[in-house]
Amino acid sequence: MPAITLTINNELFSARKEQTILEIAREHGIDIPTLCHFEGLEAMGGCRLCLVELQGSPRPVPACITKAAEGMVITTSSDKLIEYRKMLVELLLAERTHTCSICVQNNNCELQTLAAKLGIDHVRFDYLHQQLPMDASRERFALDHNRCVLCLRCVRVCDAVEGAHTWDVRGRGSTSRIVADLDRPWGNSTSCTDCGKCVQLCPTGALYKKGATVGEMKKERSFLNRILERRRLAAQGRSL
Amino acid sequence: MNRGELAELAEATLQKQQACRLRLLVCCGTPCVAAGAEAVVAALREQLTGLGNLADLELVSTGCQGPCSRGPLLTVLQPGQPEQVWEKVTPELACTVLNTALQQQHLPEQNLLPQDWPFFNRQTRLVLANSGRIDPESLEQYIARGGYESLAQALHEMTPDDVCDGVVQSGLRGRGGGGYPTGLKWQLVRKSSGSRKFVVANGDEGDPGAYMDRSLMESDPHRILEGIAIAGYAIGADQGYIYVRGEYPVAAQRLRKAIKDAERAGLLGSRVLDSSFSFRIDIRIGAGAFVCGEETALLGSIMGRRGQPRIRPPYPAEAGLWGCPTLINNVETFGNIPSIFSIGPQAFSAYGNGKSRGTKVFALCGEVVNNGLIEVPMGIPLREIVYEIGGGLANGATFKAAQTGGPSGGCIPAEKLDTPVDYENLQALGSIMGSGGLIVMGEQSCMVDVARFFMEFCLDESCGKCVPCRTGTVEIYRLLSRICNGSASQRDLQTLEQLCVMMKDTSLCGLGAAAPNPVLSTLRWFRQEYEAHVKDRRCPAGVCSMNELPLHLLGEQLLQRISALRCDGEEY
Amino acid sequence: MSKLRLATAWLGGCSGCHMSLLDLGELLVGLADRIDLVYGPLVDAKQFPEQVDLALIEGAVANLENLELLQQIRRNSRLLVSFGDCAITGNVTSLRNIFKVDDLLTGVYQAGPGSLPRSGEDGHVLPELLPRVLPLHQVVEVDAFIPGCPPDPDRILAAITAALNGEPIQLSEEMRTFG
Amino acid sequence: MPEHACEHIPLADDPRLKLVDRALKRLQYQPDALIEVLHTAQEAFGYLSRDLLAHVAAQLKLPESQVFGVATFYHFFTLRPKGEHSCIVCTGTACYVKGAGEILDKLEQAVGIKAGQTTADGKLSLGTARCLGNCSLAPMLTVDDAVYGPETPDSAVAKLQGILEVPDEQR
Repeated sequence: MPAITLTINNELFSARKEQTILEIAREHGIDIPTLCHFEGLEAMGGCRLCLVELQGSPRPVPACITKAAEGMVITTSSDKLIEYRKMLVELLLAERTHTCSICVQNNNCELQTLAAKLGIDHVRFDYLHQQLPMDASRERFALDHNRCVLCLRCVRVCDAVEGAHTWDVRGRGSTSRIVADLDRPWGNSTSCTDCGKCVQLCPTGALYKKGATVGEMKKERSFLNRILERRRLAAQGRSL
Repeated sequence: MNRGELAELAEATLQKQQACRLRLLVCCGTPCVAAGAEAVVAALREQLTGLGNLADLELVSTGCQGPCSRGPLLTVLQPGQPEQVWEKVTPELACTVLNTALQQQHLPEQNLLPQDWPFFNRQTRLVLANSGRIDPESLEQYIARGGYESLAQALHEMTPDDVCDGVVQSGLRGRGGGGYPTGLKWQLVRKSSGSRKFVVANGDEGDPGAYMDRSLMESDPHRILEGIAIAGYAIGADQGYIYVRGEYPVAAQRLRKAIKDAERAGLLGSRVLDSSFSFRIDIRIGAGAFVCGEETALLGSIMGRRGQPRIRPPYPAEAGLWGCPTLINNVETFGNIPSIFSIGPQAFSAYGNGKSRGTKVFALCGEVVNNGLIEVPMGIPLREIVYEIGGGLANGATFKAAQTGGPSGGCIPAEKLDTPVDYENLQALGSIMGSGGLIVMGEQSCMVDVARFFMEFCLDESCGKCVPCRTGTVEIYRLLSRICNGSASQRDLQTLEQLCVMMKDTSLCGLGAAAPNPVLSTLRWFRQEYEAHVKDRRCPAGVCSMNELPLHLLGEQLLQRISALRCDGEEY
Repeated sequence: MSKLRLATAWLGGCSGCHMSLLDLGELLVGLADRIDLVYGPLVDAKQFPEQVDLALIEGAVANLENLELLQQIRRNSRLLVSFGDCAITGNVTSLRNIFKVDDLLTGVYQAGPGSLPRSGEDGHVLPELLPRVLPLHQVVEVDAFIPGCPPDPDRILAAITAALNGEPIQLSEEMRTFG
Repeated sequence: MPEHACEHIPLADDPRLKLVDRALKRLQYQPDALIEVLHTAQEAFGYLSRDLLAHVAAQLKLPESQVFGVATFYHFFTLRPKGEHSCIVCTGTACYVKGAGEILDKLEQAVGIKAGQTTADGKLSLGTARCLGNCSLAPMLTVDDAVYGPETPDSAVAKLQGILEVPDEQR
């Protein structure tokens, strides 16, 4: 694997050519916030939280999907980036009704953690308070659209890992919503295998296991480690 | 058909036309049809049938002739005489014109447009050379005007590299709005390796207030096919697609017929013009998504998926349709190609200004006297377009702003009317060239309201993939609505600006990144209007209702009401 | 040294934040030497006093009464702090925002089970509801935020201590999670 | 109109399904041809019912959710039956600047439905478009396939009343 050298935050690093900026940064303990990204799933670049400044680029670039190249000069944190990231998470908090205090995933939620980490103690935008339904028709799991951030981890893992492609997105823009099959109740889905991968990868309390009450849902992802790691390496042309 | 036969057909058709003592061209573009052009054509046809359908009298239903607000239009061509155009033609007037012309009498002057009318005189028509001059459904008439000669020239006299070089020399840049040098793009795709390559013509014209592409596809479909075929030869593709906006069924139908006719004549399909080059073109119909104007979204849509952009690189030039190198240009860009080779790249690049070469088609609309489709050399001052070609503002209104680039563009204020209209200068003003919509607004338009209008459009058209565009458009729209209804605070204005800047920098695709432009440009040039809404709760243009109170005033009002109640001795 | 004049207020919320304040327990005794509690549900004061140093406001702005009180608090207080998630985000209080006010009142007081509330002749049984429940910072300038539902006592202590020491109230990462 | 008459027939027996099946065959059951198949299906049936979408998904061997995602992404496709007649008010920039909003308000008032809705008797669907590319006619609208402009609120209402009063057989 050809090696390259690049500069991140004024420090020189060497890396493999097929690696993304995010992978290299994380390998060296440099923190870049992410939300839609999940190691081993195809990168989407939707949440924009991993934007970093790349010298010579007029706009910041997403670290999750941008492949490293020789001589790149990257800054992973600046006043501007921090402000942008804050605004992006504030937008997400305002978009749906993430009432943390009554969420099964309270204190175990990636969105909640990100907000605190980025220094958000209030949201300066209007809360949209959309009237969105919950779908508790599946025997073991439930979906609460009010807590969905449209990261599409569920869509991607269901398609690429489980092979069921139960989930997709209906509508577009601010009316986008996760749907099962032909927008039927999840309980009536014929393609869903009940594997639970979507539930475990969901960063918030949008997908959860029934029976959990406030703060009780903890996502268990270790059973996916091996397959996702294999996929991550395959994307770089390597194997376990 | 081989090259010789092509030249023969051109010559024969031309001779037939020149032998006509009278040619009547009735504009059958959509606006003229809405104004009654079909009745005009029927009346003329009836008269001609009555005369026994003489071979030296020709009636042609053409595509758009240009001054769309004055339809139906009738152009009369007589040998040795200057061409004459009548506006707002009724069947009666058309028949009078026909009869007086036949009797070689003085033609009626009623509704006759002046010979030196600036709307026509100030234009330079390369792309629109045939629009309004030929029957769009007639292959012969296109060929008679030199059609497919550029393709023949490319196939028989030039190597693919020559063709790419020619486009580079012409200085042509993408007419869809981006302005990327077309020749460079062609060379990139030519150099990319792939088992197959594709050409895609983007006819998904979605900007509100723009109809250049529709008009071109409807008025001169073969020109686009020829441009695409030349591109196919240059980059080494054997398949092209035209992605036509779903709202344009006539354009799709004309293109379909043109493809069929061209294939039958050996101008498309296998062994084009007896060369070794084979090329097919298929139509794909859009299904109503503005974002599909973005190239990666468009490719997704052609492949039957949700039209959502993906992150570039890889650019379509390396990995486009089905992972193969793909050239994507706007249909107007392809419309320029035959002209480049018929007049030569040097002559083409003689038009224009700075880094913007050639001409640009605009849909001139709004509060101008002459609405319509125009083609002007790049670099023409905006003032000339508005006041000379457009004839100034209608109803004696005062010019306030010109909007270019649709929801991705901005508003140009009166003090910048002398700006040359080209890519760089418009960008410097915070607007963009865009695909060519040019909407003139008078003082009765509120700039905040206009910004809100465009934001509502973007909110509706956002694909939803990235957070800043999906949610940012909603929040910006709410802030603008608050400003328009009188309940905004100074802090809202500040938040609006921060949000716009963030969205511009962080959105995934060009649509999201450009969506704040109408807000940012009006904030830049018309800030006092925003301030008037927020500080004085007043809409200077008198458009916004301003019927809500900001919370701090609501509170004041409430306190007054409560103290009044208490004075009355009531308990709250 | 003069004592810090502390006021608390309870707008559209459940009083849980005030309970959490009481959960400071014996620490309150220590604070009492440095603080005068001049207004709030925990003291008997009818009018919101002048010259308050620190106002901890629980709950969202849900009705005109909340709005009036909040504006008075803002005028009379040096530091105004959004105290708890309802004050900061609207939280549970704002879940009614998906309904129109009229539908909500009809649904709760007329269509639902139980007896109708006593309808006051003067029409002032309920303070007039705002069309939407709002977080405090959308109504007045807010100086600091103490997230949490309710905020843990140590968050409250950290905020009060900062104010006592004349430092800006800025909670650390682990102290500013919502929920 | 056939689409109302045939509603009780199971999809498999519906003669219009042949048109869709023919398109599927012509396009060689390529999953990439989904949008073209949906265009044909909507043309044949007037709208895309769940059963129809399920049929298309099965034939193209595509996940149902993907087909649903595509069908709802594009504004051209509709999942509900449309009215016999349709009136589309253009709300593009030129039309907006010249008063399309007032025309729409007046029409909504006159017909008693909002844009995007169909009258209870299924006679008329009222809609808006983001620019129909006839900006020189601004403000303009279409009734079925006819283009009208420039319009005023009153002239627009007159156009609809004219259409709605004439029984279908006489048109």
